[in-house]
Amino acid sequence: MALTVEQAKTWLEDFYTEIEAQKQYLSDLDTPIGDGDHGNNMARGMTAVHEDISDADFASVSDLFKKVAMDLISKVGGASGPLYGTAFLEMSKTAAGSTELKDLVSAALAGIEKRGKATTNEKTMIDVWSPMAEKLNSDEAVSEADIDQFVESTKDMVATKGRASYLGERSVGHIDPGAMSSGYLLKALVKVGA
Amino acid sequence: MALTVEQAKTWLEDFYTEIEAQKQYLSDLDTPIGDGDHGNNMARGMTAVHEDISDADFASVSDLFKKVAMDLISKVGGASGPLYGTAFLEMSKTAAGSTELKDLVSAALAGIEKRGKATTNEKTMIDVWSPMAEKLNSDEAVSEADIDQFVESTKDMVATKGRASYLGERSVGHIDPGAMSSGYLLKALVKVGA
Amino acid sequence: MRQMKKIINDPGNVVPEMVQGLVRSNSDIVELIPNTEAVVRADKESMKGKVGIVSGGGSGHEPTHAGFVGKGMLSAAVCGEVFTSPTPDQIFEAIKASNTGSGVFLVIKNYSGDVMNFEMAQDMAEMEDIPVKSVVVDDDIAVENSTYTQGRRGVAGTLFMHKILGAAADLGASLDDLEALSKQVLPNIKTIAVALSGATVPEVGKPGFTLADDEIEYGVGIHGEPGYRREKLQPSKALVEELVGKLKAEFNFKPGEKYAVIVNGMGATPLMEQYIFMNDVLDKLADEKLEVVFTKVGNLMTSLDMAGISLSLFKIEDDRMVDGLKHEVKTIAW
Amino acid sequence: MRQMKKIINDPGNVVPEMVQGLVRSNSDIVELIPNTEAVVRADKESMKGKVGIVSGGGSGHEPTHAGFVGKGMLSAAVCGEVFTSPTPDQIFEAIKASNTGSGVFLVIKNYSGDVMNFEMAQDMAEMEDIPVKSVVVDDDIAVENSTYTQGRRGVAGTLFMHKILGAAADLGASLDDLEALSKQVLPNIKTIAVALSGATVPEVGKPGFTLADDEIEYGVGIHGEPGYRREKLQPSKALVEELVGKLKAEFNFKPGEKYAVIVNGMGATPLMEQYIFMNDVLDKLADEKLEVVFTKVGNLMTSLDMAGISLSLFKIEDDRMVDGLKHEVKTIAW
Ligand SMILES: Nc1ncnc2c1ncn2[C@@H]1O[C@H](COP(=O)(O)OP(=O)(O)O)[C@@H](O)[C@H]1O
Ligand SMILES: Nc1ncnc2c1ncn2[C@@H]1O[C@H](COP(=O)(O)OP(=O)(O)O)[C@@H](O)[C@H]1O
Ligand SMILES: [Mg+2]
Ligand SMILES: [Mg+2]
Ligand SMILES: [Mg+2]
Ligand SMILES: [Mg+2]
Repeated sequence: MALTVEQAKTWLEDFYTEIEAQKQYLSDLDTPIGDGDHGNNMARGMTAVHEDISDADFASVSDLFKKVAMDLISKVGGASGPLYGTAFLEMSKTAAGSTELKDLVSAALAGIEKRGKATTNEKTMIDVWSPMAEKLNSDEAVSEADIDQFVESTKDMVATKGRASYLGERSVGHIDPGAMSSGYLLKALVKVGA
Repeated sequence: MALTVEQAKTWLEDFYTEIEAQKQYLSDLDTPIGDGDHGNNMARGMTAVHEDISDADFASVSDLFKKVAMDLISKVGGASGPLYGTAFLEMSKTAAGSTELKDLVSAALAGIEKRGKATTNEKTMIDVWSPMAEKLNSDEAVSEADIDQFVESTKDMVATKGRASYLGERSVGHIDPGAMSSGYLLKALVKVGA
Repeated sequence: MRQMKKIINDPGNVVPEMVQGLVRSNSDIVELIPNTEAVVRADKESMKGKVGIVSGGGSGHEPTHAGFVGKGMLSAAVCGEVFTSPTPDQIFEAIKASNTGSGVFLVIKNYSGDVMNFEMAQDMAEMEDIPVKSVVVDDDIAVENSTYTQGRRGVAGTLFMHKILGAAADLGASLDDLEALSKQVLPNIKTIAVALSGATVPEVGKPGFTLADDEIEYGVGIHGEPGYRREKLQPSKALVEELVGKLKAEFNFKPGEKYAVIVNGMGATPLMEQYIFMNDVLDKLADEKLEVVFTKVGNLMTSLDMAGISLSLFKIEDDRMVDGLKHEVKTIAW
Repeated sequence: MRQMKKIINDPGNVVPEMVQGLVRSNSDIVELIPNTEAVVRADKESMKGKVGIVSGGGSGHEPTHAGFVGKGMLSAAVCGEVFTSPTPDQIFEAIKASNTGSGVFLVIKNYSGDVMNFEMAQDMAEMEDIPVKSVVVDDDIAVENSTYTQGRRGVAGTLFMHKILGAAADLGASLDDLEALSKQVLPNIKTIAVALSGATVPEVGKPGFTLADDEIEYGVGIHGEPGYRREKLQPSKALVEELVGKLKAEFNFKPGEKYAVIVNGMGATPLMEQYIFMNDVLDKLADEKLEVVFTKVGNLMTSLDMAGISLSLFKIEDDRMVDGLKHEVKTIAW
């Protein structure tokens, strides 16, 4: 389960395609409990990633991820920019040693938690990354259905981080948009079959 | 046909009552070809007049008119304030010598023409005051119907003075609001039967 | 019908409450003239020995005019009822409060009401031996100019007149100097507007005109006076094309000429849009090979809650005008 | 659905066009930092030897933040996408442009995006040995404060922080002084808003929320974050009663205390209404026997085309704060 440069590129291109397709849906998810821009934010970032990686060669997965991190950090802004940016930055560091999925996802998770000063059950993307890391670390297979379920689990949570936290109890009943986009990212990763 | 203080008071109180009743209509007339405030402007002025004259005694028609002029000048503003104010100021001066209707109306007309730098057929209140003065000066009786017809005559005119002039040809088809309020004033005067 | 949605108390009392709020929150700059809705500079020292500059008009154009009272600009401003010229007695009080012995210059916008009320005040002042001169500003090119009409309206370009005369008075210009200067400025200021929505006068309670959701109107006045054409909403660049086109025809632009520019928000149009519009204006004037020597963007002469924008140009034929525009002032809003 | 009615060109390009318009029409005060949407003071002399003050955030709040760049206030401001925090690389450029050797202080509004992006920029600056400290402003009392949430939002009260820190930096305060000062100011600024309509983000094309023609919402944030209660439109005095009541509960007003007051228009609310509201606020604070030592009224931290108003109070425990508020500045919008 170690990722090659080719696989990593496929992963990111698939994610780009999915974001383009789901842009409106992600912003719609962000409307009742956020500020309605998550789809636009992610699309802005992944368009830059796509432009920078599709015709470029990368010596290593680490180099590729570094480029992705920089694009996301400098193009997305908002909350998701630093979070996804940090995730890829941490994955880039780890990939210099290992491209095992469990190592990469664990590094990303740690970065997101530190950057967001957040933990599980706060109705954020962490509620997707964390169970994902857990399953991989206990060497369990992760299906797309599993990931869908992680995403879905945020629906009943009360937000205590990010914009949705301003709503308190009123945030219940809505899927977290960052959890949804993280779901797309991790499902695309699973599909690559590394 | 000389006006007494009592008659003059009755005249102004009747006019006040009519303005209160027609306030909305006057502002409505001022909407398509002006700025929709003529009723409010006149009501503000005549309320002040009413408050100042109803319980007060005046030694002469001239004194009464001077008070009315001051109230209109200081309360109405806009175009109609200086015009009606000047009309009453001129009538006050004339009334020191004569309270003959024809002398009063002629004095008012001259004041309005001078203040407004306007003449007949410009779609203003002058198109009511001028034929009124003309009839009185040729010692003809003036009926309310005559005055209605003076007012009505402004409908087909192209405005060349006041706000309505900004509309040019598009001002045709609307009665001039200042002509309408002048019509009320002069009909109330005719009714007093001086 | 849409209900009026305004932060007010009594629609009949908006002007005194507004003036109170303005004076109470800017007592270092302006003070109320007793028993009026007119304000005068708090800094009396700044008026000593100088000609006073007085302006005013109907309310609803805030920060105009009271926002431009202060050292280097207006001496006093008179706030009439909403969209209604102030009365001569109030203007007269403002004249008296501004006269420190050198006389007073009146800046009047060309509306029949304003002209008549200011003229009556001028008569009153002259009866008390206060020398008064005046200029009537008519910068709005939307209306055909013709000797057969009231003439053109005074709108946001009037601020150029306030600024230039205020600076000159501050530097000691005499009443005659100011009159001569005003005549030099007058033909060189021109304005044209576009509205996206109508304004609602509080006492009326409904908009003076309405536009469809996708409709705009060119040439509207600051009291909602009708403009010259309605059409579908256009991008900023297309609005600029239209409005600069009108100004070009009036000024007869020649390469190398210098202009000062004011982009003015009508009340409900955010600053973001005003800056985008200004960006397009500057591109367009550069295309015309004109030199822009002064710029100002903001809600300066508004029309209550109207959405829209006006563009004013001032052709600079004498570089001292630029000094006047840049002369330091202490006002609420310049 | 109502079509978006804005004076723009491409909804995806509003920020760069706005920043261009702003910089081009105020080149004496600000300049663009190359390859960014951030602006820095044109007057470099005024920054020499002083700690730089950098702020920023999503766009759509104009004149915040770029309008407060200039001698005596901010050194630089970073303009993010509409309602979206700017990115660390841009913030880092602003930090570099503001650093003249004494370090840089960051004023951040408390949104998770802003906090994270500014923190990353701070990391980048520290890697290049630029000393950076920061404060996170959270003045909006509409949201319950709790350790279990993101905490309160940063809104118009942030301007008090900008002004106080800007003045202190101008007078030569060190980075540590500024940090201590910011901690003194922070607990004493509180804000609460009321909305009459929602704001429309250009790229979204429809309002973030809608209110009925006769409905208002208390406690709304500057990005249209939902407030705490909707009710029928009230007169200004009743709005003041509600909002001052909320602030009173937070500050625990005591007679004789001193306060600075900002009344802020949200973008589409005319100045006339803001002054009427301020008039009522001053009456209410006088009833509470509080002393008002500073006032400011205007569109200062807007929310695009939202209609509404916010009220910010700053409790003055040290008279030197008043000096800071009154310290002279040269900015576009203060
Ligand atoms: N402190 C945080 N920790 C982890 N995730 C967060 C945090 N704050 C926000 N998020 C995630 O970011 C998402 C919102 O991203 P986005 O809409 O792009 O940014 P913004 O909230 O600035 O508009 C949320 O749905 C949530 O998953
Ligand atoms: N120059 C003028 N000469 C004579 N009458 C005029 C002149 N200008 C305006 N009027 C009259 O004033 C009326 C408008 O009054 P009003 O609506 O109260 O003032 P404003 O136009 O300032 O709002 C017009 O209907 C017209 O009869
Ligand atoms: Mg968002
Ligand atoms: Mg009228
Ligand atoms: Mg009027
Ligand atoms: Mg956002």
